[in-house]
This record gives sequence, C-alpha cells and structure tokens, in this order.
Amino acid sequence: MDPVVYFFVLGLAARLLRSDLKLPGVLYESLTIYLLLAIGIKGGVELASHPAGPIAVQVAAALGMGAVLPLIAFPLLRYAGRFDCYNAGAIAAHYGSVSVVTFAVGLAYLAQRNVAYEAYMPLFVAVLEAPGIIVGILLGRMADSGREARWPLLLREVLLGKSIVLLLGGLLIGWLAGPTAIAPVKPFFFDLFKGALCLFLLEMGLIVAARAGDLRKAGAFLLCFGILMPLLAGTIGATVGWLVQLSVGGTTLLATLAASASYIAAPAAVRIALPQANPGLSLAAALGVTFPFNITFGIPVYHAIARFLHT
Amino acid sequence: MDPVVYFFVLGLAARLLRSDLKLPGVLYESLTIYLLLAIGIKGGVELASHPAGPIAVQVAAALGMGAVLPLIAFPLLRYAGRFDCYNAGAIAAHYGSVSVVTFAVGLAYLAQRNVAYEAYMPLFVAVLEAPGIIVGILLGRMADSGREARWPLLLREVLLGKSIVLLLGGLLIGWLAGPTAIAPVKPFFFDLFKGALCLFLLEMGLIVAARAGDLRKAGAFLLCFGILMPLLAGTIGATVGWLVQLSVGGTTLLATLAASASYIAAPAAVRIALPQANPGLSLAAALGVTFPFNITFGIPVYHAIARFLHT
Amino acid sequence: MDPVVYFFVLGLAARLLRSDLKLPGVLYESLTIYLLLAIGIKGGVELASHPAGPIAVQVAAALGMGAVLPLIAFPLLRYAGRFDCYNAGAIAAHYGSVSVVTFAVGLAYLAQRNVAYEAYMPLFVAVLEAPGIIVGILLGRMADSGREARWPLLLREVLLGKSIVLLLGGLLIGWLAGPTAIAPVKPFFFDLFKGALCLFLLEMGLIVAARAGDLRKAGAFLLCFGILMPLLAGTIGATVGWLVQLSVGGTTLLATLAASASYIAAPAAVRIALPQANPGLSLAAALGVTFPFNITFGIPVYHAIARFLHT
Amino acid sequence: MKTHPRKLLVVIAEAALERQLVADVKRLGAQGYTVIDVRGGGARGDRGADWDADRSIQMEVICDDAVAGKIADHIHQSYFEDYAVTVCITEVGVLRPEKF
Amino acid sequence: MKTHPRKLLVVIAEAALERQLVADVKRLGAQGYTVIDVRGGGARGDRGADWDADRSIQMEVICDDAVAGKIADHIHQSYFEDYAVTVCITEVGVLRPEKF
Amino acid sequence: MKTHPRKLLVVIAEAALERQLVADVKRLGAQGYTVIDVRGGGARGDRGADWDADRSIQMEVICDDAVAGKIADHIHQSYFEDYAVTVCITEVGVLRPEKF
Ligand SMILES: Nc1ncnc2c1ncn2[C@@H]1O[C@H](COP(=O)(O)O)[C@@H](O)[C@H]1O
Ligand SMILES: Nc1ncnc2c1ncn2[C@@H]1O[C@H](COP(=O)(O)O)[C@@H](O)[C@H]1O
Ligand SMILES: Nc1ncnc2c1ncn2[C@@H]1O[C@H](COP(=O)(O)O)[C@@H](O)[C@H]1O
Ligand code: NA
Ligand code: NA
Ligand code: NA
Repeated sequence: MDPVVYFFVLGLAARLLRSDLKLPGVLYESLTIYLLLAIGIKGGVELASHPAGPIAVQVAAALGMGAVLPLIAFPLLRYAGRFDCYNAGAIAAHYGSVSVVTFAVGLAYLAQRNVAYEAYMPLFVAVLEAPGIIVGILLGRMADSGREARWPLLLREVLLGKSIVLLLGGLLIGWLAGPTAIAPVKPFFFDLFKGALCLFLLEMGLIVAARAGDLRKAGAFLLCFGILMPLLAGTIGATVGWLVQLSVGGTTLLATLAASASYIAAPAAVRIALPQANPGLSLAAALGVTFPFNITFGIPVYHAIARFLHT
Repeated sequence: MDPVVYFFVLGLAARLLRSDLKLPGVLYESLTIYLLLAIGIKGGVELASHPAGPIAVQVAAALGMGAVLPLIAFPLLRYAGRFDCYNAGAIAAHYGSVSVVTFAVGLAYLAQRNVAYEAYMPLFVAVLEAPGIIVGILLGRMADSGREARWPLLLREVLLGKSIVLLLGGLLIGWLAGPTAIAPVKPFFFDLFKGALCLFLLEMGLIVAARAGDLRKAGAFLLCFGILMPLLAGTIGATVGWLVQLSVGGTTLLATLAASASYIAAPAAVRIALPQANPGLSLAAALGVTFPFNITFGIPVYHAIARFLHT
Repeated sequence: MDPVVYFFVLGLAARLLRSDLKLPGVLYESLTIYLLLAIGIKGGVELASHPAGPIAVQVAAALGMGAVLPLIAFPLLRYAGRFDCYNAGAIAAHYGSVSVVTFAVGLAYLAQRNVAYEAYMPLFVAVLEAPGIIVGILLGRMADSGREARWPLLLREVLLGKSIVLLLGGLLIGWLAGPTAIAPVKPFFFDLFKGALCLFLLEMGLIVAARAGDLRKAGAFLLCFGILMPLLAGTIGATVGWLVQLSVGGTTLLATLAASASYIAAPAAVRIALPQANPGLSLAAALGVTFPFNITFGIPVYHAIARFLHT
Repeated sequence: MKTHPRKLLVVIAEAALERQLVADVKRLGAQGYTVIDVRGGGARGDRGADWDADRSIQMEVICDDAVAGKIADHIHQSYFEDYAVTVCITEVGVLRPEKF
Repeated sequence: MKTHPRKLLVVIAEAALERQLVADVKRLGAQGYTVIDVRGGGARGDRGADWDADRSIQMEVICDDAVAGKIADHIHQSYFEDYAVTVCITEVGVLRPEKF
Repeated sequence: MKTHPRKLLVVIAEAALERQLVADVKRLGAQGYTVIDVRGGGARGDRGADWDADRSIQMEVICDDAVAGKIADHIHQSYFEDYAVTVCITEVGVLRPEKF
C-alpha cells in the first residue's frame, strides 16, 4: 500500500481513539488549493506536446460518461435504495462528479509502480467535475416543480467552483508557460506534491472518523452502494478509457475518476440546489465508504481491469 | 511574460467571473511573512561579500530618493488631481514607499533573462519602505494643525512594521550566518520562493478584482496617475541607480522599487496617521492600476531604461 | 551559534521593540504538526534497520528517567521555592516532559557539527512526553483529596495528545514504509525541515517576549530553577544515555530531552488536571528561561558532558 | 450618551447560506451586517467547522423592528425547514438612529 | 413575526475548557450551542490568542430561564475560582420556542 | 442564580483600530474586553476581510452605565467621522457585579 494511505489511517485512528489532534481548517483549505493548482499545472505542461484531435475525442467521451453515471446511480438509489427523489439525486450528483484526492492517490499509485499514463489526465478531472453534478441535480429536482430553479446561479456555482477554476487555471498556466518557464516553480508545485497529499489525507482521516456517526445512520444499503457503485463506475470508466485508446495508466486513472465520488464541489452545489436532501447521507457514502475503499482496494482493482482490457 | 504573472491574471479572472475561489486570509499573511524573510535572507547572505563603502553611498542615495518621490507626487495630486491635502498626502505616501511583491516579480524577471544584479538589492527594499511614508504623511498633515500628531507612535508603526522587521531581520540573519550555515534552509527559503510568489500573485489578482468598484469611483485622473507616476518614478530610480553605479540589473530593480507603490506598510500607517483620507483612493491607484501595470509592462520598460543608461 | 537561533532572537527583538509583527496562530499550529510528523517519520525510517533488543532497554531506561525527573524537581520547588503543592506539581510536570523544538534545535546542532547519533532518537521524544506529566500531576494532587480525579479522561488527554499521536504515528509510518517508499515525500518532510524550524523559532521568540511580564512576576527563584534544573536534568540524561550505550550524539540528544521543559503537551494537560496552579509560573520558567537557555548555552554544555562521559 | 432603540437580529446558519443571506438582508432593508465564523451544535447535529460542509456562520444585523420582522419571516419561510439555522432577536440601543 | 422570550447565556473562557463546557451545557439541558474563537483581556491578564495557552472562546447558548440558571450556577461553582471565565445573560426573543 | 444589570457595549470597527480601541476602553474604566475577527458591510462598503485593509473586528465590553457612556461618547467623537465603526449597547445580567 502506498505510504500516503497510512496518513489517512493515522487520521482515522487518532479521531476514533478520541485524540485531540485537529488540523486547522485553513490548512485544509490551503492544501486543497495547492493540490488543485499543482495537478492542473502538471497536466498543462504536458498538454502542449500532444495533438489536439485525439484529446478532443477523449474529452467528449469523458463528458458523456460524466453525464451518464448519475443516470445509472439514480434509479439504483431511488428504487433499490428507496430514497426520495431529492436524496437519490443528491447522492447521484456526488457519484457523477469526481474526487481530486482519489485521483492524486491514483497518480501516486502509478508513479510508485512506474506505470506510464497520459500526462494530461488532469484535464479529465476538470472535465468530469461538473456534468455529473448538473445531471444529478436535474434528476433530484424533477419532482420539485414548486420552487424556482435559479439555474444561472447554480451553473455559475458549479462551473466556476474553486476546483474547476484552479484545475483549468493551472492547466492553462502550465500549457502557456511550458516546461522551461515552469521549471523555477517545480520545487514548490511538483516536489512537494506528495508530502502535501500526505497531510491532506491525514485530515481526510480525521474528517471521515468524525462522520462515523452518519455512517451508522446511513444504513446497510448505502454501505453496499458505496462499494458497488465505484466498482461499476470504475468498470465503465475503464471501458471508456480503453475505447478512446488511453494507455493502461490513463485507463486506470479514468476508471479511478469514474469510481470516485466528489466531496468538495458536489456538497456545496447540492446543498444550495437540493436543500431537501440530507447532506449526511451523501457524505457518509462518498467520504465514509467510497473514498477509503477507492484509495485502498479500488485503485488496484481498476488497474487490474485496465490491464485486462489492454491485453 | 513571466508565468508568475499568469497567476495574477487567473486570480483577476476568477473574481471577475464571480467564482467563489478565495484564498484564506491566513495563507496570505503567511505568504507575506515568508516572502519578506526569504528576500531578506537572500540579500543578507550576499551582503557579506561586498565592501561597505560603496553600499553606504548607494543606501544614502536611495534614502534621499525615497524622501523626494512623495514631494513630486503630492503637488501633482493636489493641484492637477484636485485632491484635498489628506488624500494627496495619503496617495503620495503609498507611491513614496515600495511594493515587495513587485520587487519579487522584478527578481523573477531578471532571473529568467539571466541578468545579473547586486545580490544585496533587498537592502534597498527595507531602506525605501519608510521614508516615503513618513514624508507623505507629513505633507498630508500640513493643513491639519488641530489634531495632536502622536509622532512617536507613528514612527514606531512605520519603522517597526512587519515588512521592515522581517526584511532587515532576514538581511541580518543571512549576513551573520553566511552561505554555509544558510545552506540547510535553502530548500525552504530559496527553492520554494517562486512557487510561493505564484500563490501570492493569485491572491493579489483576487484582491485587485474585488476592488474593481473602487477603481470606477476613483476617476480618470487617478487612472492616469497610476500609470504616469510609476513611469516618472521609474525613470528617476533608474537614473539614481545609474549614478551610484549599480549594474544594469541593479538599476532595473531600483527603478522598479521607485516605480512601485506600497500596499502593505503604507495603508496601515496612513489609516492611523491620516484618517481623513479615503483609503479606497490610494488602494485603487496602488493596487488597481500601478501594481498590474508594473508587473506586466512597467518592469520591461525600466529594464529598457536601465540598459539605455548603461550604454 | 546555529542560524535557527537567530530567528528566535529576531522574534524576541521584534516583540520587545513593540513591532506589530505577528505570526498567524494557524501557521504556528500547522508548523507544530509538520515538525512533529517530520521528526517522527525520520526516526521511523531508521528504526527498521536497528535490532529491537537494545532499543527496548534504552526505551525502558528513558521511561524511568521521565518518571524520576519530576520527583527531583518537585521537592526543590516545594521546599526551596516555597511553591504550594499545585504549582510545584505543575512546574515539575513541565520539566518532567520534553520540548520537541528544543530537540529539533539539538538535531540541527549535531547535523551542523557532523556528529552522528542514533537515527531513531525521535522515539525517545514520544516516550518521554507522557511520564513526566503524569508523575508531576500526581504529585500536585497529593494534597487535593477533595476533587475527583477523572484519571481516565486525563490519561487519554496526555497519551493521545497531538504530539504523541503525531510523533508515534510518524514513527510508525516511517517504519512501515521504509526508505524507498518514503523517498517521494522527502522534499516535503525532510528538506523543508530546517526552514520550517526557523519560522517556528521566530514565533517562539514572539511568544516568549510577549510573556516577559510573567517572567518579572515569577521571581528570582524560578529564574534560577529555570537554568539549574536543566543543567541537573541534562547531566542525568547524559549519564543515562551513556549507561545504555548511546553514541555521543545520542547521549547529547537524550540529555537535551531531559533538560528541556514541555510547553505544548504539559500546559494543556496541567490546566485541566491542576487548575489551581498558575499557568503563568510554569510557562515563565519553561518558555521564558529554560527554552532560550537550552537552545543557546544548554545544548553545547550537554554535548560537552556527553563527550566527557564517552572518553 | 443618548441611545435609540433598535433590534439586533442574530442568525446562526450553515456557511453555505452566507452569500444568499447577505443578499437577503440587503434586499429586505438592512443597511449593514456583520458575519462571524462559528462552530456549534443543535437539532441537526454537531457542526465542528472541520471542513466546508461543517462550517457555520453567525450573522448580526442591527435594524428597526419592521426590517427585523421581515428578515426573520423570510428566514423562517426559506430556510428553517431544510437548513441548520437559528435566529434570535435582542433589544439594543444605538447612537446614530439614521444608520440602522 | 411573533417572538418568545428566552435567555442568551454568553460564556467567555479559556479554550482549554471548550470540551468540558460543551459537555456541561448539553448535560444541563441546552439543546444547542455556538462557539466562537476570541481574544481579550480581564482580571487574569491579556489573552492574545497567540498560541494554545492564550486562546479563548466565547460560547453562546439560547435556552429557557431554568437551564440558563443551572448553567450559570454550574460555571460559577466549577470554573470561576481557577479559570479565566466571564458570564453574562441577555433577554432574547426566538421564533421557534420548542427549539430552546 | 442572581444577576446584576450591566451594559454590553459592542463596537464593530476596522481592524486597524484594534490597538487604539483596547487602550481606549482600558483607559475609560473597562475591566475587560473581548475581540472577535469579523467581516461585514455597511455605509462604507463591503469589508470582506480578504486582506489587511479590509479586516474588521468586533469588540465586546461588559461594564456599568457610566463607563459604557464614556466609551460610546469617546468613540463617537474620535472615530465616527473617519472610520467604518458601528456601536450598539444591550442590557445584560452578570453574576459577579464587582468584576464589571
Ligand atoms: N440553543 C442554541 N443556542 C445557541 N446556538 C444554537 C442553539 N441551537 C442551535 N444553535 C446554533 O445554530 C446552528 C444550527 O442549529 P440547528 O438547526 O438546531 O442544528 C447550530 O450548529 C448552532 O451553532
Ligand atoms: N468586562 C469584560 N467585557 C468583555 N469581556 C470580558 C470582560 N472581562 C473579561 N472578559 C473576557 O473574559 C476573559 C476572562 O476574563 P478574566 O477572568 O477577567 O481574565 C477575558 O480574557 C476576556 O476575553
Ligand atoms: N446595521 C448593521 N448591522 C450589523 N453590523 C453593521 C451594521 N452596519 C454596519 N455594521 C458593521 O460595521 C462595519 C462598519 O460599518 P459602516 O461604517 O456602516 O461601514 C461594517 O463593516 C459592518 O461589519
Ligand atoms: Na465519479
Ligand atoms: Na515607490
Ligand atoms: Na525534561
């Protein structure tokens, strides 16, 4: 297991043992900003050296996949899980979108095994963030004809949320600057990346443990959903990646993205757009089940699927 | 254009598009402290290897220049701009002092072009911070015989403000420790410098965009002043640098300092010493016009002037 | 003197001159977390390559020493210093425990002189943190039969305080991951260490100067105690280190730990467990006298003692 | 020192509502507002401010009776059902009556 | 807008007491609480929040008279002697009386 | 629980005034004060606390009527004209009357 995961476990253990360990909220915010920018810049630098044509096809496929995933999750939640429209839509929105930190753990996983991947993969993080949220919210609001929708506000909230702005901004900066001009910021944005990720995962462990109560309330269905949905989505993601001719590494990362559930952008957008949904449910599943599952067992599984497809 | 400037533009764009991207205030404060210390230490390490005599002359010249700049800005503001005494003095104080971040962008600009400069230039940042503020405040208070002056308090505020303390402290530490003893802190204070500067400029972009309203209220005169004053001051700075026999790089940096307007030390001091002045005006000019102008067009111009003078 | 100490002096001077320099509280917290984790990880990586037997003996000896130190401090404070039971116990608890930053300055001191030491020394920091606090509190409560003790709560507070969790957690992670897997986080956790320590010491200087008032109230006895107690404890620590066959470097570090007084874990635990004690007294001695003494004069003295014992 | 009676309306709410609440109180006639980052707990569980979804704010608005009533009613209708929100109102005295 | 009278109990205390105070007010019948990080000064000197030992919090509890009395009495007995603690009580109006 | 009537004076002001305000209230007879970092908006525009010049604080002082009056008057004279400052006063009850 990659050592970054140990930090997650340390955070988990500390909180469950009721230690007073706490990371300042501002540190968490700062690390988020750093990780998003760093991932973006890294991807952007590489983007320049790739032909635009094939990438455009891949991006379009990813966009489609992002819009389809909540369409799969929603009926599962609504009919198998017996959630109301609001909660089914809210959870579907979380699973339709992506988790940047899961992606970062995936990067670390591949790096440690020397598996090559398309270096512009961060582009897909940015591309996959929004569609799932928007479709999930649409599904959740179908029943809700009473309230006015305020879509312009909502779209801005989603499309200009900090994750997309920092990822796309970083991509653009990396792309415009190119490898030579980016070199002086390498020690900051590249060399520190994995250490910062460790600190971030420590905090994630603390947060997940603090929400253990939600998990208990969430019930058995959500627990299963939190494991089966990423396996299903990961398989879909791997298949899409394979179809659009990503490498094994790239396919693994696209599968990881598909399998991951958002807990930065989605909760904020859903809270405003689907206030009737209980945020505890989405977060219990996304943070409490799927995130730990993905960073421990999920990523190796997606890697195996990717290798299987490419043989 | 140096990639650090892209980060400024990213911040600008994010806020103007009304993204919810926000850097925690504490991160801004921490980056300020880091940049000031790092600049100071870097300069201090080099100071040891230079003869004190010529530097003393250069410092004296810089001090004089710092005191003269507000004397030029004040009548322009008072008579051409028709500002009252308080506001003219306040704005003159901002332009008399210096902007550390503009200086840092200047350093990055020269480094990218492999232009050598006197490595002890940070000394001038520390030296130039206070005189302009003090003279500007004096000018602003001329009309104001009613209130008691509280100069001791004010001088402490200016001379022991955090920027001077950190810059001079860093210089002293670098000088005392020397290159060998400083080596173990190099990865922290030197290698991360440019990356931290990027993050800082991102925040500057956000702040400048947030104050765009002030800019509209400030009027056309202040807009022009915000561009012409740095060009004038930059020319003066370049001339002084050339007279005291700084290299082309050093001359460029002294011009950059002269042209830059303070937005850390000056606003705090002026707010206490000239409360009647509208802080929105000074900041609109210093932050909203002069800072972006300097980091994009100004620095190359001052570099060109410096080269011209040295041929 | 190691340059890290200059930063302490800078902080001291800035506050005594009443500069407005202030490090955000969150930066202080973040640096604490970083230093603890980094020290732990570094020690853990080395732990793997050492035989467990001798280390177990050394750890047991350290544990015993940690429990004995407050038993020496308490009667001194109670009878020579005429403090009441509560304050004597509280101060004894601070001196029985250890200061991580003093340890870090010791590491820097040895590194600069190329003195080798057992790389698993951080283990002793974790081991020595708790026993002194617990014994000190026990001593302070002897007279206090009225209040119920709430020991379970207190033990959790002490044993699961953030310093022990982060140190032990870091040790465990370093040990599990081993040198190869840790390599990618080296730039973050190892290379930045000394720079982060500088920033931390700057803040320590500011804090110590802010508490200068306490020092004046604390009186002459506490001033002497703050210098003589570390010398005594340092000698004991060096002797123990020599007996359990630590190297000269290791002996110096164990002496430094014995001589150091806690100001992170102890104040928090003592405030809850011995509320009748005046926290100003313990902190005046531990922070105001012993900390500055140790990082300037103490560590070289303990090094000299260690060398003397090993010849 | 002569003071004039006004209301101080205090709203404790999820941080996600900050933008909307600021817009609401301005629209309903408040001439100013103050916001504080807080943590807390209540009917909707503990909100420890550890991360985004758990952050809360406290908004304070000094205003006259009519505006206080309008804001309280609006919050009642718009947010009480779905969000972690608490409202209380105090009598305060102010120096510059025209300001509130 | 009809409001119901309740008490707002404000406790300013050393941050070290936060955990205990939260447990106390819950045990004594408060249905919610809000905590703010503050700095300040008083009889026990200036507490500038520069570092752990100097941090203070302000806890606000809206509750009925009986609970307010119990909490105030408990704080009086448990903390006034040894800790930097300040307590005050205000009359407030609330919209949902069953909540407090 | 017997309480004694006092005033709670609340001052919301630019952060640049913190040092002066602390000195002022001490000089005018307050035996303590509490300061909170806030953001807000009013007649002088929005102050989002994004950076130094935009930061605001809220100072709370519990004191008797006379001191409250003196502080309010002083702030009125010294700061109202040039600074973003808001003041309000509430009736509160305290447990230890000698403390305020
Ligand atoms: N009785 C109370 N006193 C003070 N603050 C409260 C109270 N009840 C709730 N709050 C605050 O309001 C927020 C939302 O309350 P609730 O909707 O009851 O969960 C909580 O997180 C607390 O910060
Ligand atoms: N008169 C007062 N007004 C407002 N806050 C106070 C007052 N007295 C004390 N405090 C707050 O309560 C804390 C503890 O007070 P003390 O026990 O008097 O030192 C102080 O640090 C202040 O934050
Ligand atoms: N009506 C109000 N209610 C609450 N806070 C206010 C009000 N008016 C002003 N403030 C606060 O006081 C600060 C200064 O107010 P002003 O001088 O009106 O700009 C603002 O930034 C707000 O934080
Ligand atoms: Na997904
Ligand atoms: Na200038
Ligand atoms: Na010790």
